[in-house]
This record gives sequence, C-alpha cells and structure tokens, in this order.
Amino acid sequence: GNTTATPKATEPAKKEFKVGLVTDVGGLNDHSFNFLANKGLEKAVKDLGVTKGVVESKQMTDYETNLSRFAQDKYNLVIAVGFLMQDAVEKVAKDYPDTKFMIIDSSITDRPNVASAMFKTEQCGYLVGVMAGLMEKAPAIPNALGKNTVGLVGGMAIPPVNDYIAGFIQGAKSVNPDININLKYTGKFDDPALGKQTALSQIAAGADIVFHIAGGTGTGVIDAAKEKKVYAIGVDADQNYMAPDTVITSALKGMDVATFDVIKGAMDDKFKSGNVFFDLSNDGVGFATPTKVVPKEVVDKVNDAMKQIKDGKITVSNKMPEGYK
Amino acid sequence: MRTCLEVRDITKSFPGILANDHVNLNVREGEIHAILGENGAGKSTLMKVIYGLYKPDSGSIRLYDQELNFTSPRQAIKAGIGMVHQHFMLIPALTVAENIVLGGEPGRIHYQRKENVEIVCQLAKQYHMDIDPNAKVGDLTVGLQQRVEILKVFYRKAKLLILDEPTAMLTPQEVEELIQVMERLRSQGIPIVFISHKLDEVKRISDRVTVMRAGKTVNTVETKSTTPQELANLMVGREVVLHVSKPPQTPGEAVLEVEDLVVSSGRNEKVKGVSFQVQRGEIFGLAGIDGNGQFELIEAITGLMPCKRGKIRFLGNDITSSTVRHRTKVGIGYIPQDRQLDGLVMDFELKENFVLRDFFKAPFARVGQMKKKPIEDFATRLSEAFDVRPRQIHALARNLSGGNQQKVILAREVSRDPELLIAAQPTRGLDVGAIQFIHNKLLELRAEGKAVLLVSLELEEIMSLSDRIGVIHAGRLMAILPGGQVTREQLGLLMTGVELEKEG
Amino acid sequence: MLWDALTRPDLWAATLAMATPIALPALGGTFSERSGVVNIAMEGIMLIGAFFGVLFSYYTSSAWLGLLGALFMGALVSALFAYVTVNLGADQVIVGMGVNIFAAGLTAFLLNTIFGYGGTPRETPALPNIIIPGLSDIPFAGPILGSQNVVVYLMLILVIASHYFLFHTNLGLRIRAVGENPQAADTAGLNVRRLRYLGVIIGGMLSSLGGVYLALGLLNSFEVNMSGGRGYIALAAMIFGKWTPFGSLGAALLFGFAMALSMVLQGGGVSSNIIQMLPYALTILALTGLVGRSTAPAADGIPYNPNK
Amino acid sequence: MQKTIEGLVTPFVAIVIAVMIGAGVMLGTGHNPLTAYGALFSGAFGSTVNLSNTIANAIPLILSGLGVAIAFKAGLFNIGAEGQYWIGSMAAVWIGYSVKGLSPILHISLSILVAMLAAGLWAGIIPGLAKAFVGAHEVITTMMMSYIAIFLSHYMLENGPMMQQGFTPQSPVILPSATLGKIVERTQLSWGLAIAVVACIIVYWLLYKTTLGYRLRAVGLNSRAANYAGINVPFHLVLALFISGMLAGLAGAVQMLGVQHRLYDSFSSGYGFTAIVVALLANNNPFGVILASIFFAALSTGGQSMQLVSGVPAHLTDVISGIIIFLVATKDIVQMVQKRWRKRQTLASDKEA
Ligand SMILES: Nc1ncnc2c1ncn2[C@@H]1O[C@H](COP(=O)(O)OP(=O)(O)OP(=O)(O)O)[C@@H](O)[C@H]1O
Ligand SMILES: Nc1ncnc2c1ncn2[C@@H]1O[C@H](COP(=O)(O)OP(=O)(O)OP(=O)(O)O)[C@@H](O)[C@H]1O
Ligand SMILES: [Mg+2]
Ligand SMILES: [Mg+2]
Repeated sequence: GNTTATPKATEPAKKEFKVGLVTDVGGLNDHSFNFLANKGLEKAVKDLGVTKGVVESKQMTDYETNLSRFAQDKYNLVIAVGFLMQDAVEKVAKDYPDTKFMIIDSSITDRPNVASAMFKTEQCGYLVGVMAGLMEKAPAIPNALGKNTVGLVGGMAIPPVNDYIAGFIQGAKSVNPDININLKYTGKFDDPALGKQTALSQIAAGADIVFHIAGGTGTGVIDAAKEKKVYAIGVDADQNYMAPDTVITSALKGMDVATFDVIKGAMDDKFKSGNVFFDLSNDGVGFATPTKVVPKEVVDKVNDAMKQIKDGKITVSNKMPEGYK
Repeated sequence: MRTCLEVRDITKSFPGILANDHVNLNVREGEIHAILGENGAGKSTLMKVIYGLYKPDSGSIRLYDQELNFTSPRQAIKAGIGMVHQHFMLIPALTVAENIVLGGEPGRIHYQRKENVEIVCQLAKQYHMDIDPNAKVGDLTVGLQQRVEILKVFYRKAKLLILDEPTAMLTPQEVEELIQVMERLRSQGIPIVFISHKLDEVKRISDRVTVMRAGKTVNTVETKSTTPQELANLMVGREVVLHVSKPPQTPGEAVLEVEDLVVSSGRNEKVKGVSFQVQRGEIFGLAGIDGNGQFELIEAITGLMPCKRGKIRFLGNDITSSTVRHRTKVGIGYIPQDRQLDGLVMDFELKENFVLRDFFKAPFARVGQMKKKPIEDFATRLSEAFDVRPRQIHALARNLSGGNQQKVILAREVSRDPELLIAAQPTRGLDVGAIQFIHNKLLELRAEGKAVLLVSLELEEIMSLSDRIGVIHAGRLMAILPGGQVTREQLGLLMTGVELEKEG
Repeated sequence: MLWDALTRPDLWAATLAMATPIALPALGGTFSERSGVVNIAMEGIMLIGAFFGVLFSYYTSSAWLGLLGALFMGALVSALFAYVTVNLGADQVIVGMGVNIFAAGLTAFLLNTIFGYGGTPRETPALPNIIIPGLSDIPFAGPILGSQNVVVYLMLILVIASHYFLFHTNLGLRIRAVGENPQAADTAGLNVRRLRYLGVIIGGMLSSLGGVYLALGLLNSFEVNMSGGRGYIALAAMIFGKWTPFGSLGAALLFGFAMALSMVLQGGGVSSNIIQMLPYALTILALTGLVGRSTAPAADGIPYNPNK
Repeated sequence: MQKTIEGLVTPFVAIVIAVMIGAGVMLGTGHNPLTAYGALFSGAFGSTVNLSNTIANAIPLILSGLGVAIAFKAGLFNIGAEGQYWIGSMAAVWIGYSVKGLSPILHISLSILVAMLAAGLWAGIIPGLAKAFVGAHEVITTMMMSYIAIFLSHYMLENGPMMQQGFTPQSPVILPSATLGKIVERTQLSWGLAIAVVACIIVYWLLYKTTLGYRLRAVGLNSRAANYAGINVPFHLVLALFISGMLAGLAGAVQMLGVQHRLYDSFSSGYGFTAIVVALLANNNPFGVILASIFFAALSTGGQSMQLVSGVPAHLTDVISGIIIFLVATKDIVQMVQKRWRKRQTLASDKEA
C-alpha cells in the first residue's frame, strides 16, 4: 500500500483535515513535480496528520472532473499540480468557493480560495549555470573535454523547463561569456533512452557538463554522463543518489516544501490566496550541496551570486535569451 | 479385388446444411472410381472428411484393414492418402519446388534448395510433366498450377489418390496427359477417386461411378454398363437434355470492332495486335490455352486493363479509352472468369451483388441514396428467374455454392440487356444442369440479336456454342474459323501455335 | 552544419543505438506476421520485457538472468496472445491493442506496488557495453561499430539469423507457408496452430528483447511507458521493410538516423519542434519515393479454423 | 433485435470475467474489490455529474471512433486519428479566437467546418494520395503524419503563432460566440453530444443508405470487384481517408469548442489509439461505436474515482480494460461458456425424456 487510504467518502469529516491531490497527465512517476508534490503531501500526512487523497489524471479532460470530485467530497484543500490545470482550477474554484485550492506553477490571482505556488526556478538555474560556467573555465574540472561546452536537455519548451534554462544561460554567461551552450529538447518527459542518446550526442560534441530539465527522460541524461565519465546537474530534487560521482549538484525546486507549507498554512487558518512566490529568499528554490569535484572557490562564487540575487543586486529574468529556441 | 477404402455412414453437417448424409463409398484396389453429383451434392465435403480436413459427425472410414480416425491431414498423409483439391492448395508466393516439398522437406534444418529442385525435376520427368521448379507458383497458369498440385501428391508417394475436379481448368491436351498419368497409376495398383462434372471423361477412364445427390449416395454402378445420359439423369434426378440445340441464324451488323489491339501487363506484351469483330446475333468463341492473352484481351475490351495501342469500337463509337462505367452504360455485359475475385463482393448480401453494376442508377438509387424496395424487388425477381438457391436475397454471396454464385452474376449481366455480353469461362466447375442453364441463356441472347463473346478453355463448350471461333496463341489471333465445320484437332493445333495451311 | 554532422562518428553510433530498439520489435513483428498473425502488440511486449528485465536483474543481481526472465515473460504474454488469436480466432488487432493497454497498466502498477513512485533501484545491474578490440581502434568505424551495447551486436546477429531462419530453413519455409495460405499448409500436413504459436512467440521474445535493450542495455532502470511508441514505429518499420529481417533493419536504421540527425540539427535557430518532425517526414518521403507498395503475407490477420 | 441482444451478450460476459480477474488482483494486492468496483461504477454513473462527465469523455471517442470505422469499412487502417484530432483542434481553436463578430451559429459552424476540412486534408492528401497512387501503406503514413501533427501543435504553442501573449504555452481562449453550450452545468457535457449523435446517424446513413457508402464498402471488401463495377478505386481510397480524417478532426473541434475552449501544449490526447479499439469492438457499426465509447469513458472516469476511494492505483483499470478487450475480442470464450451451459441444459432435458 504505497497509495492512499481514506475513510469512506460519505462519512462526515470530524476534525480531520482532508487534502486532495490531482496530478497532471504525467502521473506520480514523473520524477518531477507530481512526485515532489506528493512527497510534500505525504510528509503532511506524517507530521500533521492530514488525510490524503490522490488521483492521477489520465487525460486533459480529467482535471476538472477530478478537482470537482474532491470539492464535492468536502476536501478542505485540493492541490492541482501543473500549469496545465489553470483553467480547470479557475472553473472549479468558482463552483466551490468553500474549498481551498492550491495550484503549482501557474498564477491565479482573482480567486480568494486559490493559492498559486510560483517558483523562480530561473534563480536556481542561474546558480547552477554560474557553477557550470566557472567549472568549464580551465582548469577547474577533471576529465574536461576542453571545449568550454555544456549540454542542456529540456523535455519540452514550456515554462517550467524554460525558466531553468533561461536562468542557467544567464548565469553561465555571466561568468564565462564564451561558453557554448548546446541546448536540445527531446519532446518527451518519459523517454530516458532518448534522453541518453541526446546527451551522448552533446558529449560527443564536447559537452562535459550536462544539465537536464526533462523529468524521467533526464535519468537517461545522467546515465550518459556517468557512462562517458563527465558530469551532470540534476533538477527539481537532489538527484545525486542516481550517480554519486556524476551528479555534481542539482537545481532544487521545493515543490514538496511548498506543498507542505501551504497545507500547514491552510490547517492553521493562515491560507493565503493569490501568488505565493518561492525563490531563493525563502528557500523555495536552491541548489544541492555540490560534490567535492566542485572546487571550493567555485562554490564560494556561487554562494556569492546567491547573495547578490537575494539582495536584489542581480535580477534573473525568466525570458529565454535571444538566439535560443 | 480387394477393397482399399471403405466409407460407411458418414454424416457431416454445417450450420443449416447436411452436406453428407449417411454416405457410403467403397473403393477397390487398382480402380479409378468416379464420383458424380451436382454442385453442392457433397462430393468435396466427403473427400475432405476422408482426408482429415473435416471431422465427420458420425460414421467410419477404413483404409485397407486400418480404421481411420483422422483429426488432421497429417495423419491422412502418413496413412498414404494424397489429395488434389478442387480449389488449389498452393502458396502463390513460394516456388514450385517449395510448394511440392512443403511438409516433407528432406534434411533436418537447412532448406536444401538445390536438392529439392533436383527432386522436382526427377519427379516431373518420371510423370512426363514439364515444369520449372524455380518458378513462383503465383506466376503460373492454372494448368501448370494443377500440375504442381498433382506433383505434390506424387512426391508423397500416395497409396490412394483423391482428385477433386482436377480437369476443370485444364486444356484438352493437359487433360489427355493427366488421363495417361492416371492410367499408369492404375496399372501400378494405386486406386484413384476422381471427381468430375464431365461425363465423357468419367465414361472414358473410370471403372466404377458413385453418384451423389443432395448429400446422399444414390448408387454405385460399373461404368461399362452405363451411358452418360443415364449418369446425368441419376445425378440430377430427372431427365436431362445433354445437347444444346443451336438454330441457324444470320448475323447482323458489327457490335464490337477490335483493331490491332496491343495490351501489356507489366513489361510483357500479352496481346500483340489483335483484330476481330463480333456481330449481332452471333456467338463469337475465343479459344486458346490459358495464358495466351485471351483474358487480357477481354479485360482491355471491358476497360479493366489499359490498351497500349489499337482501337476498340462499340456500336460504331470509339471506346478505347472510356471508363469501365461508360462501357457498362452503353451496353457491354461481362461475366469475369474469376467470379469470386472480380465478379462478386463476397461479403455483400446477394441483393447488393445483384446491383453491383447499376447501383448508382434509378430505380436503385436517387440523388445518391440507395432505394431499398426497388433493389430488393429486383433481387427477388432475378433470384426466381435464374433459380438462385437458396432464395435469400439477404444471404452473403460467400455462403453460396459456386454454381449459384455464377447464376447471380449471369442474372445481373443478362438482366441489364446488354448489346454485347462477354462471358469468360461462364461454366467453370458447374454441374451439367447448371451448364445447360447457362448455355441456354447465351443462346437466348443470340436469338434476341445480341452479340456474345465467349472465352473458354473448354473446346467442347466453344465448339457447341460458337458461330465463329477465333483461336488465340501467344497474344496473336491465329485464325477465325466458322464454328460448324472446325474439328477438335484443327483447334488444338492452332492453339499450340501451328499455322493451318491456307485453303483456297 | 549538415555535412559536419554527417561526418561525425557519434551520429552514426547514435543511429545504430536508436535503431536497435526499433529493429528488434520490427523483427519480432516480422516473425509473427510471416506466420499469419497481425501483431500490433510490440509496444506492450516491449514494456513487459523492459519491466521484467529490470525486476529480475534487480532480484537476481544479474543482468543476464534479467534478460532471460524478460524473454520468458515476453514469450508468456505472446503465448497468451497466440492462444486467444490462434486457438480462439479473436481479432488480432483488437487483442494486440488489448495487450498494449494491459502491459502499460500492468508494468506501471507493478512498478508502483513493488518499488514505489521513485523509480527502480539504481543498483540494478545492466547489460555491458562491449568493446571489440581491433574494431574499436579503427578511426571512423571504431566509435560506431567497435563499442556498443551487447544487445546491439545481438540485434545484428539476430537479423542475420532471422533471415537465414525464415528463408533458408525448412521450418522457416513452413512458417511462411502458414502465413501465406494456412489451408494449403494444413493440407500439406503442417500443424498450422503450432507454427503460428512459434511465429508469435519468437516474435514476442524479440520484441521483449527490444524492451530489455531500453531498460538494461541503454539504462538500468524502468520508466512508465518507456517504450515511448517505439513498438508502433517498429510496426511501420516492419511494413516499410516488406516483412523481411533486412528490410526491417534498414527501415529501423533510416528512422534511427533521422532521429539522431534531428538531435544534432537542433539549435540552429529553427524551432526544435520543426526539426523533430524530421524522422517522420523522412519516413513518408522514403516510403512514397523509393519503396512504394509493400504487400503483407497473404493470410496475415486471418484466423484459420479448418472446420469452418 | 435478436442479433443486437446476441451482440451484447458477448461483451457482457467478457466484462464479467474481466471484472472477476481484476477482483483477484485486488485481493492479491490487499484491496477490497467491492469498494473499488462500487467506486468505479458510481464514479462513472453514480450521479448526474459523474454520468455527464462520462458521456462527455465519450464524445471525442465516438467521433474519432467513427472516423476509424469508416476507414476500416473502406479497407483502410487509419492509425493516425490522433494527429487528425490535433489538426482539427488547432483549426477549430484558431477560428474560434481569431474570427470576430460572427453569430454563434455561424462561428461554431465555421470553426467546425474548417477543422473538419483541415483534418480531412491532413489524412486525405499525403496518406490518401500515397496509398492510391504509390501504394504506400496507410499504417505508416497516417502514423507518421500523426507524429508530425503533434509536433506541429507544439510548434504553434511554444512561442509559435498560436501562443497567447504571456506566460504559458497555450492558445487564447475561444470567443464566447464559438463556444458550445453546456447541457449540464458544472460538468463537461456540452451540446457536442448532439453533434456526436448526429454524426453517428449520418455515418450510418452514409455507409448503408447511400451510393457513396456502397462504393466505399465495395472498395473495402473487394477492390477488384469494385473496379469491375465501374468504381474509381483510387479516388475512393483518398475519399475514405479524407472522411475519416474529417471525423477525427470533428472530434478535436467539438472537444475544443465544448470542453477545453483553448489549445494546450500536451503530449497526446490518447483518443487516437482508443478510437481504434472502439471501432473494432463496435465491429465498425456506428451505433456500436457509441456503446464502446461510453464503456471506455466510464472505465476512465470511474477508474480515477476508484483510485481515490479505494486506493487502487488507476493503472489497475488499464489492466482490467486490457483484459476486457482481450475477452470481448475472443468471442469463442463466451461461446464456450454458453455451449457448456446449453449442453447441461440438453442433458437435463434428455434425462426428463
Ligand atoms: N465449410 C462449409 N461451411 C458451410 N457449408 C459448407 C461448407 N462446405 C460445404 N458446405 C455446403 O455443403 C454442401 C456440399 O458442398 P460440397 O462442396 O461438398 O459440394 P460439391 O459436391 O463438392 O460441389 P461442387 O460440385 O460445386 O464442387 C453445399 O451445400 C455447401 O454449401
Ligand atoms: N462459412 C460458410 N457458410 C456457408 N457456406 C460456405 C461457407 N464457406 C464455404 N461455403 C460454401 O461451401 C461450399 C464448399 O466450398 P468449396 O470450396 O468446395 O466450393 P464449391 O462449392 O465446390 O465451389 P466451386 O463451384 O466454385 O468450385 C462452397 O459452395 C462455398 O460457397
Ligand atoms: Mg466440390
Ligand atoms: Mg465446384
């Protein structure tokens, strides 16, 4: 029983706090936001004693159905994972004003019962970009291919992916203006074989650090780096466990933290509607502790950049720089 | 003489049909035993039961002293039964040699191409059957395919041979060859069960005849002590007129004029400059050995194949490049040689097949909508007029016997009142009753002053019906002869490409 | 840019690597359809192979046992497929789709039940890459042919072996005969059902091997739906290759090449989405321009029941 | 009538057997099958809202299933309904938001018309012509065109011509004048249902009551005989794929105008492949397509409710649907059961005699 266990839906809620989670079509196995949001929810079950219900949507039309099903069943808070659910949340939230909703990666500001968790992943993308940019500058990394090239593998050209990429490029160029950025999209989030081939071709073209923003496809990217003995940067969660010698750091997007926080807030009657931003300043995004491959002075410089962003001295845009498509 | 095969009380039913009803059959060592019966009498079914393809509902079969209990042809083959099937059991995509050795390939794992070709050559030589072992069976003429079927059986060294209508598609020469082979086998003591609708063949080579009617065995008689007429009556259960009577008639103007026609299929020229005319009130017979371009010629006339050169005129108008539809409209009717492949949509209901040519026209359709009532009325009327059995216009064409399928096509084409009817092999595989019916229809058309172009591989049919006979060989028209006077031998020679001496 | 890409050995290495998981199920489909059973279940059987390959590899700590287990499961599911289609005469396309849906559901369900949502364990042993001593040192060909995963070499061997088997052995002749005309084969004394089982099961094992390549050859993990439509592409490759082993390989290579090329060409200013259409467009072009008609085995898809 | 009842017995028995197998799996994995199936059923049909959503989910399946069926009838395996769906969706949405100032009737009709035309051409031109004139196998061409269509939709939305100004890759919302009204509020059930039902009737009429249908079926069953009948076979092959594509495109249009109201950047609707199963299970009968679609829609909506209530993963519904498809296709299993039953009956009556 790794999934849910809720009492019968008809039973009246006593004092229990019920949280429903609707995944997008990627499902809980996506290695990315659905997985992480669910992780936050599970933590809430453990730490806060909430009751949870989880539904994996199979097609676009299921979003509305599933969200309203939770609302009908008098769930206190319903979490919609992913920007694809924006329209559905707007509709259902209007139909069920007494139910609270949280949407991840999308901005809904005109409903008092909707909280939108927005992540400034361009910021953490920037930081790992700085790290990669510095390491590409000789003589920072062992096994360097000497082509001053990094590989970026994106799933699709959609905001949750491109935010990272935009930040990464800005960060890398800020310290290493000549760096070659080899950006490819796989068009899929669930094809690790394709991810691996894509990364292999980048490595063959000289990339010695690959950064993936491609969910399950990305596991293949890390695998390629491991096989070719170059380096990889993980995404969303700390992915070092996948290949400890290969994954030097990960760009973190605290969806589990955000989910947990919003649940906790709602339980304590401190639910805040509108955009809730998660960024470096509130540890909503960040980067995983680098492995010892990354020289100390590089880490220092990254921390420095982090400070500057927090202080507002650097602003990172989530717009893709010119020339990247 | 010892009994070789004994069939007792075999019953086999299909949903709704009792195909074999307590059938008895007794085949002696060293005899050729003919089976006669109308289409659908149950002959093939019985043979398939013996061969293990169908499981009988009841009854028993003994081969010599051994009780047979077949569940598949494998056991029949092992027991020494060989069968040539009415509908060829060949694999067109494979070569002759592959077809012949299939199921009994020499060697263990590797397919021994060279050896197998050699085996087939030997076999062919032994039985005087010329064949190219490396040819693809799909490229062979029907007659050659028949040879492959027979060689297949010889390869297995059968103790008992079943031949289900082996001569239906052979030319007279090929029939002769086959008969010689059969006689040789008989002299070796191998009994043969032989099914045919051709009474003269049966009379000529069989020792005894068993007649089947409606799933039952009617009688078994010594061939010597009977006549074709008696056999026909026994088969049909009533008096049959075996000879067609063709009143003399003067033909009228030309309906179809073909001028220097060239037709090619793929890279080969199949018809190489043919010219002839068909006139009102005549049956023009086109004789030839299968594969000499006669079918390409008529497909070009009906518009199913393009012409490379030459002219086709119909009622004075050039139709060389008209569509099929146009030719149908102006009055060409066509009975294709392969009824199941070209003439019918097997999974359409009969009523839909009855209107295959005119479905788009009033009264069957108006502004693109099919009209149910007129179609059904039409189908019912034709079924009755042409005695299509069963009389169910909603039955699928697939579920009709071959003879009845043919009647559907004939009914459809004749009912359109065509100025010219092209009939290709219209009686192939049909029983005497059905043949007679169709021949009479063709003669009726002739009497009405229509033109008929008859293509047949069967010389008897051509000779008894045609007013004039064109002989085609290798894509060329060898001669056009008056129907009444020509002999079998003359035709036979022309068909093999020997020019007759010019007379006068 | 294009020329530059074409002269890079890694493009061709990627071509081969990408072609392998298409060629194997295409080969599998060829076996099945040559015996007269239309098989669109390759996608599902690949998933079965991928998942059980990982599962067995993890529990036995041997990728080779994983491979064997996957082949066994592929054979098992195919045998079920064969039973329903050959013995019971079910519509092969429907059942094939049923297998695909079933396999996608089953593997995802088992993945989550056994391993949870985080994916399969990292310590699953994978099948090794093989470095062929002499070959891998040759300048251009070395990186392409000299060091690939063992399954890639296996695939190449299997293509040749399949060609030999189908076209130069007695059993191959029999399988083809059954696919062309089962009734004729029956009257020649062949056991139609058994031969169709053979075709379907060999086909299933080959498709399964395609899945094993993805999960244990290329990677060492299973992802939900990781076959990613390759089973359907393999269907196209099989038809494209006119139901022959070398043809299937050729079509798979063409497809793999186009995939690899579209990866390399990305980033030149043209939208990646346009570039990613390349493999599909190229396939249509090649089909209409070069290959044209391809005719299935004559009895492909037609159940055989002698008593009907 | 008898035929219809017999036609329904097989799927029914198949469903019963599959449900029992599913129950076994649930017991084996520690779930309560009664709760789970109860949730599945009530999730699909248990309330007006659920029933409406189930029917709403069936609509695109009905329409694309009809498209696949009509191609099958003409002897063509259109495996690319998915792509034609996307083309239809794109076209409908584009007309839906960009053409202004039309009355609802006009606007909706125009969107639907353009969608059908675009999808029809998508299927008819390349796969159709290639089939008719080069003999290129339609399984390959329609499948490839399907992938191309999906990438085209990504292109349109990811900073492409149809992307709405702003953050997410999605098109603008269609104008109210292009929106199909709801039949039941707070559900996804729109008047697209009427379109689907009318489409079924038209397809039935077309196939069985018109000369066009006669021609298509003749070409599908025996193209040589069709040629002999004076039917232009290549033209009808193209036409069949064109009509087939039009229906899949209509599915997209109805979904966009009735439910989604804008185009999202997504991987696959999943309708294309399900449509194949729907068409085959329905034996290509237009009215059977309705039943089969509702069945799949119910499994899908009910399955998620099952996951919610009983904790049985939704993937298990895939396992069960797979088994059901298996069994429904296997008419003989059901016949075997029936035969055994009949035998027992005759035995009993023999004893009586
Ligand atoms: N597989 C079958 N299914 C249903 N009915 C069949 C089947 N085979 C034969 N029949 C029916 O059984 C009857 C006998 O057919 P059979 O083929 O034995 O006739 P036949 O004597 O060989 O005829 P012909 O002279 O045309 O070859 C026919 O009514 C036929 O329609
Ligand atoms: N499923 C079926 N149901 C009913 N009748 C069938 C079925 N399958 C075959 N038949 C009929 O059974 C008969 C036996 O088949 P067979 O192949 O021996 O043909 P036939 O009657 O001898 O035909 P022909 O005269 O063309 O040689 C055929 O008449 C055929 O139409
Ligand atoms: Mg017969
Ligand atoms: Mg016959």
